Amino acid sequence: MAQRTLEVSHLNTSFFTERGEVKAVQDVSISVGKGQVVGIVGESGCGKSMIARSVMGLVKKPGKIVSGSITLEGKELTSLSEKELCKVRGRDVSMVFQEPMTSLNPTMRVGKQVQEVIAIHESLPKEEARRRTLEMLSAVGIPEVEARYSAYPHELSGGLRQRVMIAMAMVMRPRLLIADEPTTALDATVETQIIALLKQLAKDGTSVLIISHNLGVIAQLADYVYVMYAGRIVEKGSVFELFDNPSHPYTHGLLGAVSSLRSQTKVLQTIPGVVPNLAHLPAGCSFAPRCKECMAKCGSEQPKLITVNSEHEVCCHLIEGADEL
Amino acid sequence: MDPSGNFDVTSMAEGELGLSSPSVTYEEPASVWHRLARDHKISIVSIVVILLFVLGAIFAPLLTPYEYDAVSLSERLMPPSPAHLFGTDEVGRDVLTRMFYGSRMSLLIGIIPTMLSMAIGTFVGMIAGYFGGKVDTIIMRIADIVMSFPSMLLAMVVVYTLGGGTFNVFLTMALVGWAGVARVVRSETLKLKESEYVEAARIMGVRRFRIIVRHILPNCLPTIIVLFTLDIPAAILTESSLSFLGMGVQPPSASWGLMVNAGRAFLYHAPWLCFAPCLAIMVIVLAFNYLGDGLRDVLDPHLQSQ
Amino acid sequence: MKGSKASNLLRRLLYALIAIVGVATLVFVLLRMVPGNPVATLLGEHADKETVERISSSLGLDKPLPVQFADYLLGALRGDFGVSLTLGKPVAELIGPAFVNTLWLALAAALVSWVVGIACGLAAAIHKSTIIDRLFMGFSLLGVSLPVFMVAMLLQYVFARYLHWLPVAGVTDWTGYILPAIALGWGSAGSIARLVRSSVIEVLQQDYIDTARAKGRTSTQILVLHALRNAMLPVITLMAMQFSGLLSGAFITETIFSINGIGRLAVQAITGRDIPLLQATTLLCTFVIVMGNLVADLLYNVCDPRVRKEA
Amino acid sequence: MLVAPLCGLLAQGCASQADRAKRGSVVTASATEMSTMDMAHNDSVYWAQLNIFDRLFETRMVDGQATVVNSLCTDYRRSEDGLTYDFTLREGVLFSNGDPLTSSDVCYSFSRLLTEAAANTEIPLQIKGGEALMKKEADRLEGFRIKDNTHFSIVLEAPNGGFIAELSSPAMSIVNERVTRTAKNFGKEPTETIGSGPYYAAEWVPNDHFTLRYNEHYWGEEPTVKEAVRRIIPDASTQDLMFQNGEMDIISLSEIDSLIVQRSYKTERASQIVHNQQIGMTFVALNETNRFLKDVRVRKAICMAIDVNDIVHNLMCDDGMRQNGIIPTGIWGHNDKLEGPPFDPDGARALLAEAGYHDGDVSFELALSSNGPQLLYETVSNQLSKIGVKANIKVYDKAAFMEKRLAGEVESFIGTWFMDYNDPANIMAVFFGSPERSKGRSICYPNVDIMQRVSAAKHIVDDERRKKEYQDLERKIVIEDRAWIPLYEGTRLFCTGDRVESFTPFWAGYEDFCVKDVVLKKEARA
Repeated sequence: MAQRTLEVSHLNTSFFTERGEVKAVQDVSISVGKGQVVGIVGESGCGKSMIARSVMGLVKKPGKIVSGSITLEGKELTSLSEKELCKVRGRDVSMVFQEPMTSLNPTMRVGKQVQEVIAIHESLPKEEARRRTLEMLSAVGIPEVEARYSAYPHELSGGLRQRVMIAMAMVMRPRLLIADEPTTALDATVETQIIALLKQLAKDGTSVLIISHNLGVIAQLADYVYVMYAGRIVEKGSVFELFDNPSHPYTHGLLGAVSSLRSQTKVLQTIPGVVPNLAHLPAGCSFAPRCKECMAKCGSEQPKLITVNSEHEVCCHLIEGADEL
Repeated sequence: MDPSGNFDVTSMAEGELGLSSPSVTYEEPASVWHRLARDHKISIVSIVVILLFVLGAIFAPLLTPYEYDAVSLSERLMPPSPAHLFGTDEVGRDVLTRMFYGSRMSLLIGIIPTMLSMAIGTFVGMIAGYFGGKVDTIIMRIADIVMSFPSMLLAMVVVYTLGGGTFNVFLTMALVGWAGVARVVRSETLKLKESEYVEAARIMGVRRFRIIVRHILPNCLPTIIVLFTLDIPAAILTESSLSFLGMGVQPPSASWGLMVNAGRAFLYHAPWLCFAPCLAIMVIVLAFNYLGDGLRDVLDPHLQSQ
Repeated sequence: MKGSKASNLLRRLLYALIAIVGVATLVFVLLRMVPGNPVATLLGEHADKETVERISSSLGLDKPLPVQFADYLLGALRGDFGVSLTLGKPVAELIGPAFVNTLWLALAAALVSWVVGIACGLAAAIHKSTIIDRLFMGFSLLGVSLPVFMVAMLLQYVFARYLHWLPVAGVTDWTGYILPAIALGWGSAGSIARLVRSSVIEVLQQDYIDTARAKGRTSTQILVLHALRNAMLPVITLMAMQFSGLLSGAFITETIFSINGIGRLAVQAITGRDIPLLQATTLLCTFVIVMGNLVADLLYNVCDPRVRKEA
Repeated sequence: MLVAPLCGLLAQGCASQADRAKRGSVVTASATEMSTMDMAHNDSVYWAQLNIFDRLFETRMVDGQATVVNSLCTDYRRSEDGLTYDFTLREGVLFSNGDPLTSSDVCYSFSRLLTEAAANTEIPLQIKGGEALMKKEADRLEGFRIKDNTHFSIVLEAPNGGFIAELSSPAMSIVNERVTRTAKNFGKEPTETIGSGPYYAAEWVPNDHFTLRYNEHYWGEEPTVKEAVRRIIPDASTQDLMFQNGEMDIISLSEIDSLIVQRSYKTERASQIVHNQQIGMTFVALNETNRFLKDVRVRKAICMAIDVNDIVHNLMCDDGMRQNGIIPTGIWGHNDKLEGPPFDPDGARALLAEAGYHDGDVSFELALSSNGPQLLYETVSNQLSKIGVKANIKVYDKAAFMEKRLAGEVESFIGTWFMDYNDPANIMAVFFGSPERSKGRSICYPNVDIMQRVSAAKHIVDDERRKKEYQDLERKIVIEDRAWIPLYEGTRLFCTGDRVESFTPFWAGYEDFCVKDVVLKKEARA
């Protein structure tokens, strides 16, 4: 296999609170190839964003990467010092956040905020940096860049702001772009535009890790999908395989919760119950309490990842059981 | 600086541990007390301290064998001893005894004028916010006038107009304090007025008075409670400053501010006179401030920085 | 846009004017409600009733109240506040130098409170929930909990009485401003520290701080380049308002340290029932506060682009 | 915390405060600023009058007895009928601006008090034609006759045995006629306020400090102090600290608690303490229009319930002297044979019972002016409570208190009267000279006959007869009518700093003193 852009293996990230350890990410392995778009999907609070933060080295204070490795083009990131990480962030790997409204500094002109990235990683003359900034801004489809350059964030629409965020992330041409719910806060038409822009970036050779709770977005963008539940990967597979042949009851549920044009049923299915408290996970499968097909074994034993086919793996006793039969 | 009214009312929201995605949601919403006990242990300590002071004030006569006004010239300025734990003052009265009695006055001064100004401020603020228009303009201009008058100076002028004495000090401090409350309550009311449920109540024909009392007031309560807790120490400090300038409570009533004022002439030669009341002021003000901070975090009212 | 901005400014100015005139009226009415003729105090033990009445009428204190009020307002417009009853000089001559003294004191105190307040607040915010945070915040809460006179007396005893480093009271050279500035600045340092801390902590939780980290900024750079400016917005407002507070609220500090400033003049005017002087000092203090609020508003507008454009 | 190192630096930079004192200069402080240097408009702060101006006579303390001595006047003669006085002025006296002193300056100074018609009109009003001048019916003082530059005579309306003593009152200071006539701001502008005293006003920053400098033209002996700065420090404890810190050379200890003075000053600086009897009387005034206080038995009971010895011994640490009459010790005419009632609470209770009052029946207001002696009030109120008399302390603002007192409406108060000149009239006539005066002091003494006699006593020219009459009246008022409850005469303590060799306070024990009576140590002189 050619060298992967991002290789996360057996990552464990936890929060250490007064009331004990909260395992936000458990034994997660992810791999993103060059130019590949990989999606992570799951309900909010399942630990998706923590993976992104772990990769960026941006896990906040009581949180910590406990074990596992993260390599970017073969370079181990978890062992880097904060200073070395700073050099990686923004240059080799960058990130687009969910909220374009609040992710830009309100008291700084947007052009400056983009240009800042260049200033951090390269010593370019100001004029040159400005020129590149303007180029990048128009590359992400912002009209009248000269005027926009000196605008403040609050003067821009949500879509434009997200474009600015993307420009900021892409201005150093990083190997990997992480997009954490990049379209959640946007309305549908803008969402389509942003998705198109991300697709274009991937086509141009940037690897993209996209995180969303929105299966629609994932289906449009991703080549390969990981499904996460309560800090674990419960199912993974290529986008077609997964959507056509979901094996995990949770993935079933997720798909059922999406109204699809293809769907024949009129009634939307929902997953009963809520994401469990990560501080007090059940002993067995964490989805067991909500699972319609729960068995005795599920409550006591943690299922292992089982290969369904070359493009599809799942983590469920049901599948195991099928094998045994 | 002028100690009164300078407590920044900025939200000290700390954000729960910064857990952005693995949120610890879907728990039973804990009661205010539970959350105080959990996240602000010092608030609980503060409550205990305040209660102790209140008990001391109520049961003052039982706690000490001395009269608070028993002059004994032969026992002037005696240093602390087993008979007089905090020594005696400049006319031979037991300092500890006067501390107990003084806490009555100081606590009353903290609470009564603050309650008055809260009541006036809330009423006026809700009226201004709810009715808007000319009523609002007039009320807020009056509040402006009161607020542009340096509070200490206004208090001094009013005390001098009305004359010293406990009742007048109460009145003065209420007159000085209402404007700030009115402003906050007004802006809160403005926000609530636009909310869906008030809109709904209005459409259903609920009378305005009822809307104010049943819908707006309860939602202003967290804000009012926090303001109240933070205004009490401010009032105690204002009284002590007034007393320091000789314009507060008048003798032979005892208040901590008055005791400090009398004792400051002896700070160097008989420090026990100042020490006890100063400590008391400091402790009670700290306790109320900590409690206020805790309540603010827990109740999370919408207080702006101004 | 420009028109609305100008009219907004005009409206604020009008409100400020209303507040000033309102205070002037309030003071006038309050002072006329007081029993007792100020002249009696002035003339002291030896004066009899007739003398008191004769002097009162020569000072115009027996004119009808509306006439006195008109005289006072017209005089104030011309900068003529009458003659001080207790100090015997035209009030304007007394207030000028006093205001200069107060201004110096306020500047020194502001310096103390800004430096100490911002430093403590920042340190506490950066080391949030550590012992440093608790220490500094306890310290600043003490700042807002200690009556100013306690701090002042403590400073006098330690630095003047025991160590003999600084004069106890009075200003003969700049060293005379050090202790009063600390005493006066202490309280507002506390509230500034608290606001800086909460503001910085809040800003550090904002998404754009994550963005900046994702760009590769180091923590220090983020603090200086992104967090501070945003965190200082509410602080600047507070500082502007507190400065006007320092300028008009140094009653106790000026009295204890015997600084001939506006605050002490006001206290003396009240105790001496010096109506002309009291009217002038209250008017001046009010003016300062109103202007302080105005400046705070304007500063906020200048510093925050969001407000700047909306106005 | 940031401050400590800064101060450390400072400490190296500046030496001890005492070492910075200027040679030949003394610094003193007071809580009260003068409103003016003009004697026609001020009578509470005498700092300017005592140092910038001279009078025809001065009162000095000689062997504990106030004595009138010559000053600008070197000789005088009184006519047989006691109406006409002939004066001779000292030769060669110059004002601080170099103008010579003449009889005309004296005439102008006295007339001016009347034409200004504000404070201190009482003494010149006795001069013939004084009333007319004050009412502007005449344009000159008829009774003042100038003979030549150094000789003049004064004719009184009625004889007054204490007239010469009265002329030594600070109010009767002599001003420079030429400068004062044309002055726009006499009394307020230092350059326009010219006297012949040992000092002239060099600088006045109201509310901050007032500087006196030596007058090179002064006729008397040259003092060692060439400059005196009087700073305004409102707070007594601040003054205490400043003195201890070497920032002041002379401090009046009267505002500092006597026990503190005893424990610190009297033990640590015993040799630097200067005692000075305050020639004045502290008394309790009871308003006889009050329904309880009009009964002489109640007044006597009150008198017996106040333990003056306890107050003098414990509250004042013996810096005072019990008084039993009206005319204080040290004043001509003082009667040391008067005896007060003994301290006898039981007897007082019995008296009250006899008057038909029981515990708590008698209740009145004890009015305290906002700057009054609070401890004394609390003590007296507490002592009275022990015989079941409720004297409720009510604090009034100074002006409100004054107005109420002048209207005769204060129920009771404790006051202190300081003497301006050495004659019983200065206290007897003030309180008991007429029904109006007595009412103005809120005593409301009803005995008109006695008051007429007090008023007339002043005109008895024969000193012995006058003294006897005053003492007679004093006995009637104090012992028989109990209309005046004497407490004590205080002692004012000053403490002098290390630079002062000796210091003599003003005879009457004012806080203000004559700077020329301060002698600096050799090393501190200019």
